[in-house]
Amino acid sequence: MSAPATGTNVDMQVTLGPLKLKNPVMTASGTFGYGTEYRELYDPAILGGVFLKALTMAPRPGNKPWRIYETPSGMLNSIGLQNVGIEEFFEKKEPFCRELAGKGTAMCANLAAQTVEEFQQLVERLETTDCIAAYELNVSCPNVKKGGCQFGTDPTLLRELVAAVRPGTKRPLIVKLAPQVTDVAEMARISVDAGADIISLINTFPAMAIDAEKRRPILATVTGGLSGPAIKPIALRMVYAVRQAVDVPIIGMGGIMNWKDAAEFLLAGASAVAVGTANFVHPTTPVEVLEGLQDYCRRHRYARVSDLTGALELP
Amino acid sequence: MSAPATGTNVDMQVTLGPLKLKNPVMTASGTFGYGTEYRELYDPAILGGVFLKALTMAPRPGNKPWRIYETPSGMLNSIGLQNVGIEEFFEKKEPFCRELAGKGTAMCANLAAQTVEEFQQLVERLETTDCIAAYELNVSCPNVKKGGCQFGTDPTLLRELVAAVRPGTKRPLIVKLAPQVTDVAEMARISVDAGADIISLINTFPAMAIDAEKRRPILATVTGGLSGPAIKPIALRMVYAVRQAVDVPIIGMGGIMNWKDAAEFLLAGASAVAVGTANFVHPTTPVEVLEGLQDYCRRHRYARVSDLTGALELP
Amino acid sequence: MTDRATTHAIGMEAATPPLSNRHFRGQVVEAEEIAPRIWVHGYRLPEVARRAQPGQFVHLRLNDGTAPLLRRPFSVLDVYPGDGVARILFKVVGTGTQILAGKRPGDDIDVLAPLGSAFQVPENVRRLTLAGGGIGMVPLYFLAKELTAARPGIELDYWFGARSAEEVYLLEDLRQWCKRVEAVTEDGSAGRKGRLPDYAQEWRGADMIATCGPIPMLRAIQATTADWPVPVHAALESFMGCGLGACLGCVLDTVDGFERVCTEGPVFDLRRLNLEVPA
Amino acid sequence: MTDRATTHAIGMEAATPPLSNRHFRGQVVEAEEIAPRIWVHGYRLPEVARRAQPGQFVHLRLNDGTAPLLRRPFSVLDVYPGDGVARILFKVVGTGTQILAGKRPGDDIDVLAPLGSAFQVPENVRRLTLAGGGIGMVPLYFLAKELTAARPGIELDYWFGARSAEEVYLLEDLRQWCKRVEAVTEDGSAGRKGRLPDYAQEWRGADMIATCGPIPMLRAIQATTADWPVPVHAALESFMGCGLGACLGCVLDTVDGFERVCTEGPVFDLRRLNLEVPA
Ligand SMILES: Cc1cc2nc3c(=O)[nH]c(=O)nc-3n(C[C@H](O)[C@H](O)[C@H](O)COP(=O)(O)OP(=O)(O)OC[C@H]3O[C@@H](n4cnc5c(N)ncnc54)[C@H](O)[C@@H]3O)c2cc1C
Ligand SMILES: Cc1cc2nc3c(=O)[nH]c(=O)nc-3n(C[C@H](O)[C@H](O)[C@H](O)COP(=O)(O)OP(=O)(O)OC[C@H]3O[C@@H](n4cnc5c(N)ncnc54)[C@H](O)[C@@H]3O)c2cc1C
Ligand SMILES: Cc1cc2nc3c(=O)[nH]c(=O)nc-3n(C[C@H](O)[C@H](O)[C@H](O)COP(=O)(O)O)c2cc1C
Ligand SMILES: Cc1cc2nc3c(=O)[nH]c(=O)nc-3n(C[C@H](O)[C@H](O)[C@H](O)COP(=O)(O)O)c2cc1C
Ligand code: FES
Ligand code: FES
Repeated sequence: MSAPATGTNVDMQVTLGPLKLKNPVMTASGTFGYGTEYRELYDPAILGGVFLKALTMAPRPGNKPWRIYETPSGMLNSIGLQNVGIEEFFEKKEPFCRELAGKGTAMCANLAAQTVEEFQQLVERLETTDCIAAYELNVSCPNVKKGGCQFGTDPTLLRELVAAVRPGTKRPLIVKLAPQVTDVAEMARISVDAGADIISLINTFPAMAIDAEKRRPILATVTGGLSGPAIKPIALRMVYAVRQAVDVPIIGMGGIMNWKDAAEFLLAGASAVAVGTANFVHPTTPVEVLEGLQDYCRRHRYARVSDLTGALELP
Repeated sequence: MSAPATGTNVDMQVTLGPLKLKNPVMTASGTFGYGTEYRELYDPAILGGVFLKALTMAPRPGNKPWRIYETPSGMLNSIGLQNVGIEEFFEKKEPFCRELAGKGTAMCANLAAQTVEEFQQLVERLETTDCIAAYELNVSCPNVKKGGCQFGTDPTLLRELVAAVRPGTKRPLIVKLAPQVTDVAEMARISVDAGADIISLINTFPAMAIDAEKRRPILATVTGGLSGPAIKPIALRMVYAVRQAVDVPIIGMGGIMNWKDAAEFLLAGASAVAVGTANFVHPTTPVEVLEGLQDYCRRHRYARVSDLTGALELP
Repeated sequence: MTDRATTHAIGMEAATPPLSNRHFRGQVVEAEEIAPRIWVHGYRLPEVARRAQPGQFVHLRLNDGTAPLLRRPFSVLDVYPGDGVARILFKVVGTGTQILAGKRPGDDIDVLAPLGSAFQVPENVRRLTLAGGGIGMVPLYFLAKELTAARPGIELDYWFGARSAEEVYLLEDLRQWCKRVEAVTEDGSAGRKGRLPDYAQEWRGADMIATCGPIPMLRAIQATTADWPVPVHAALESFMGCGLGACLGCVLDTVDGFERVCTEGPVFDLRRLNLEVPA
Repeated sequence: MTDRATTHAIGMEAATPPLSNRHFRGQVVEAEEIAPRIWVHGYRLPEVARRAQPGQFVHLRLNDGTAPLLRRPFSVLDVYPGDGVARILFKVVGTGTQILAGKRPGDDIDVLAPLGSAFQVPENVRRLTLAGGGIGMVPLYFLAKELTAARPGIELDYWFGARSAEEVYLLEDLRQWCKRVEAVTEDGSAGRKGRLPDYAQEWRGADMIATCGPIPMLRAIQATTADWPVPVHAALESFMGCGLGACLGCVLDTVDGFERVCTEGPVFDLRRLNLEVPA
């Protein structure tokens, strides 16, 4: 067992199958850039892990504006997987990833693609750097016409994809589930059967905003993905449902704004959490979540934060 | 064409296939009791329609407390279809329904059952009163172990149910869709193919809340249904998706708090709207929605509120 | 009962016309932090001041936004019908009560009231024990004040349970109305040490018990008084939606099945309640 | 530029230590409604007062709750480095700005700042036209003030577009700094009648145009000035998420693809922008 986190007697390390994190607090893909944007606010190396912004083989310009909008306790986004493409990632972003990886933060690549082959190519290319700790298959982005969403909602396609990507790497394979399915537990089961090591959830919900006065959709793409505290109760239920269905570890996310929300996800069955939208609202949220979880463990006399996972007592 | 609503030159009447409403503002099932509870606050006869609290053949005690909880911009409920049962409905509640029906408010029965036969029995019994304007099949209640939810998430069961209930009545048949499905448009199509006249949506989302300090779920049933403004962007998207998929009229709901929200649902494709959770927050919301929609039509020079339906301009 | 013209000066302005028989827009006329995180608010609400009875509650909207979303219920602390003022006392425990604590005299307030059932004290009751835990003191304060005015000669014993001395307040008022006022604190920093139910045997002589407080406390009192030959009534709490009886969200379990705290309650015959769930 | 010790008296207290290089907790030291629904706020934020440049913005958290959820961006109106105060001017248009307008001197404020790009005025510019529509005046006010101090002899023309006279403000300040100050109102109730771009031909003599305002206005100015041989720079708006360049939510379309208003902007070379979408 590793040394407990500095200045505390709580062991914050968590082991998600093949993925070890120095603590259970991560940042969600697309909400933290490549880690560089928040450097001026705090040192991202304190994080257990970072999910990088989705990568595609070719650079993608993303969707037309408007791309984001606020809704009650939530936000819509329709970024459209804008990213620099895998080659420019290597040129410009990989060095900082390497730096953080060197400090023990698990840098996880979030992969988006329209075909099984492209997913395989992404993995193949990323196998050439040792700074990537795990792959997260983004099969659930609601914001591109043809961008992987069909994988997340079609059980057969999902099974094929995971099975096809699995042989290409020995690194931990994380499947990020789409929430807009009838049976999220079934999609988790399929992913695990096909070789996923870890399940992460939830991605954003397909949703929509309308400007009544202009009689027009607000987002240029008409619909977008809903994130933030509004969806937290749905996300918690899904983590809880997946926890009953599969044995692999879960990374929970959806509306986490503070340590209490994070504790709820752990109690519901997650082994780690990712902070998303909260990075925009209060950029030091991950730091405060980490501190709050330590304090929670101390107050409730948990020696290891990992003891929280699934510790919910049922009525 | 009927006379325009009092004191205005906007025609507020809407025609939903076989169901005519004097205006498009209704109250959602389970949020307005049997109409009597709000009498002291305003005259429910101003409403276009009322969805009654779910009825089952036998009385149901409902779930243990706690049954409700607040979440960010939303609420969870797990009432468990508590209701007096169909016979006591006839004894105690039917007279007031008759009174409202006599004043031109469409009283719609919300039916919940565990079997196709029980749905048929409910319709059969309710055919004996002329105060019911339409039946809404609640195939989507997330809060009972075996309570109709499987009908709302299983295409085959849904088709069988609607087809089986259809011959039992000439009254308008409304199917209320569950949001926790991969393809809500497909569920709408199935309902219409099997004989539904109208689609209503959305019901609440399966969701969960946890008391981190007590390490327990807050609701006695562990999970409940999420409603309120938090889910409005999801509901709007679903109404919009169903509108593209079927030709029958839609009754939209999910987080409507004011006339602007209501206008958004109409623009997205609904022909009428139902106010739910807002009845708890601000009980005169339906009155204000009605006035606000009239005013909106005047400002935007719509002669008929029905012209708003689907009037969204795409980019 | 004297009305307090000075404190409620703002209250003397013309009242906003009622939105309906149960729905009012009032103004804050008094807002005082009487103990750490404990506030007393007075609202200009003439109808409520006229009609509210001990045990009934007001259901307050906190803001125009969507979070917090639902109204919050608070027992009526007392009324000044002459001034047209009704008061509440609340403890800041979360977002909603924090927002409420930010309101100042002159601010508007949107209220559904008066709601729910009231304490019914049978005519033959000569000696009444009031046992309030924490902010459970509120409806009992109102009851003590009303009974003192309405039934001269009635003997009131007031037991005030709290964690520590700083959570004990308004004792001076209670002493005006009650023959005996006892504080019980968990740390012994005021009055007797312990919890209210520890002293329940001392209530034996009463013709009736009226109580209000956390469910574990009520459960203990229920157990102790189970076979006493006097009525034991309690004001209960629950998460509330509508406050009007429509949502069925606020029920508690009784011998006759689930009953709504907002409509059949908040005042119940304590013996009728099944308090096993929830805690 | 004189610092205003009296107004910013509260600002003289010790500042809260910065949370980081970009994230500060400040205090409101000034809050005045200078025109209907138009507020000027001064915040004690020594670092921001030292570093902010015209065109840059602050990204404010409005409350601790979840609705409104996101921060709101506001251009810096001016700074008083001596007092450690930075000011903004904002119009109440929705929930967020309404909450902001409720803040009072002494209240805390959580700020990411200074963010984004600033107006770059080439050294050879002798005559600069500033054209601000509505609250688009804010960054140009700062620019006029700064240039007056930093480049004695520069000639500034200020064109203030608004719907009507009551939406025209701070002209006295602008007159101190600018050779010519023109108001243009849609209803003609102050200055000339019409819209700002109607008068763009009068800006012909300038060495540079700096502008800010609604997109339709910028589009018209873009069209008129398309082939002028001088720089035309504009401060743009967009819905913002992070304000830090991470979410990619705030982009506008440019000749080089989508660029972030919070990072590459808000100040852009107007000719580089494709303003067809959105409106
Ligand atoms: C009939 C009735 C009368 C009441 N009278 C008073 C009174 O006179 N004075 C007073 O201070 N409080 C009273 N309460 C409790 C009061 O309503 C809650 O403290 C308040 O709603 C909390 O709101 P919040 O937003 O600050 O807390 P939240 O942030 O919503 O929650 C904070 C904590 O309070 C608990 N809580 C929230 N709402 C309720 C509720 N309705 N019932 C029980 N627990 C709740 C939560 O579980 C949480 O632990 C009464 C409740 C009822 C039902
Ligand atoms: C870089 C930048 C600088 C700005 N500077 C100023 C300033 O100096 N003074 C000032 O008054 N305003 C300024 N704004 C606009 C200001 O941010 C919005 O008015 C404010 O966010 C509205 O918040 P709200 O909650 O009151 O409105 P909401 O309730 O969110 O919306 C009200 C209306 O404002 C529109 N709106 C909301 N947010 C934005 C936004 N970010 N951009 C454009 N439109 C929006 C909505 O579509 C809606 O029509 C600036 C915006 C940006 C991006
Ligand atoms: C602006 C934005 C961009 C996002 N981009 C991605 C992405 O590229 N890949 C991905 O898998 N998820 C993406 N997400 C989803 C988040 O990673 C996360 O799953 C979701 O937002 C729920 O968490 P939250 O409510 O805490 O934000 C994005 C979310 C937002 C708000
Ligand atoms: C307390 C409560 C009880 C409900 N009961 C029922 C019900 O009996 N039958 C039903 O079809 N829907 C029921 N619903 C769902 C509502 O009718 C509505 O579909 C949903 O709440 C979304 O609308 P809203 O966000 O405006 O509340 C209930 C909702 C709430 C909040
Ligand atoms: S709060 Fe709705 S029934 Fe009691
Ligand atoms: S607001 Fe997030 S990138 Fe600009």
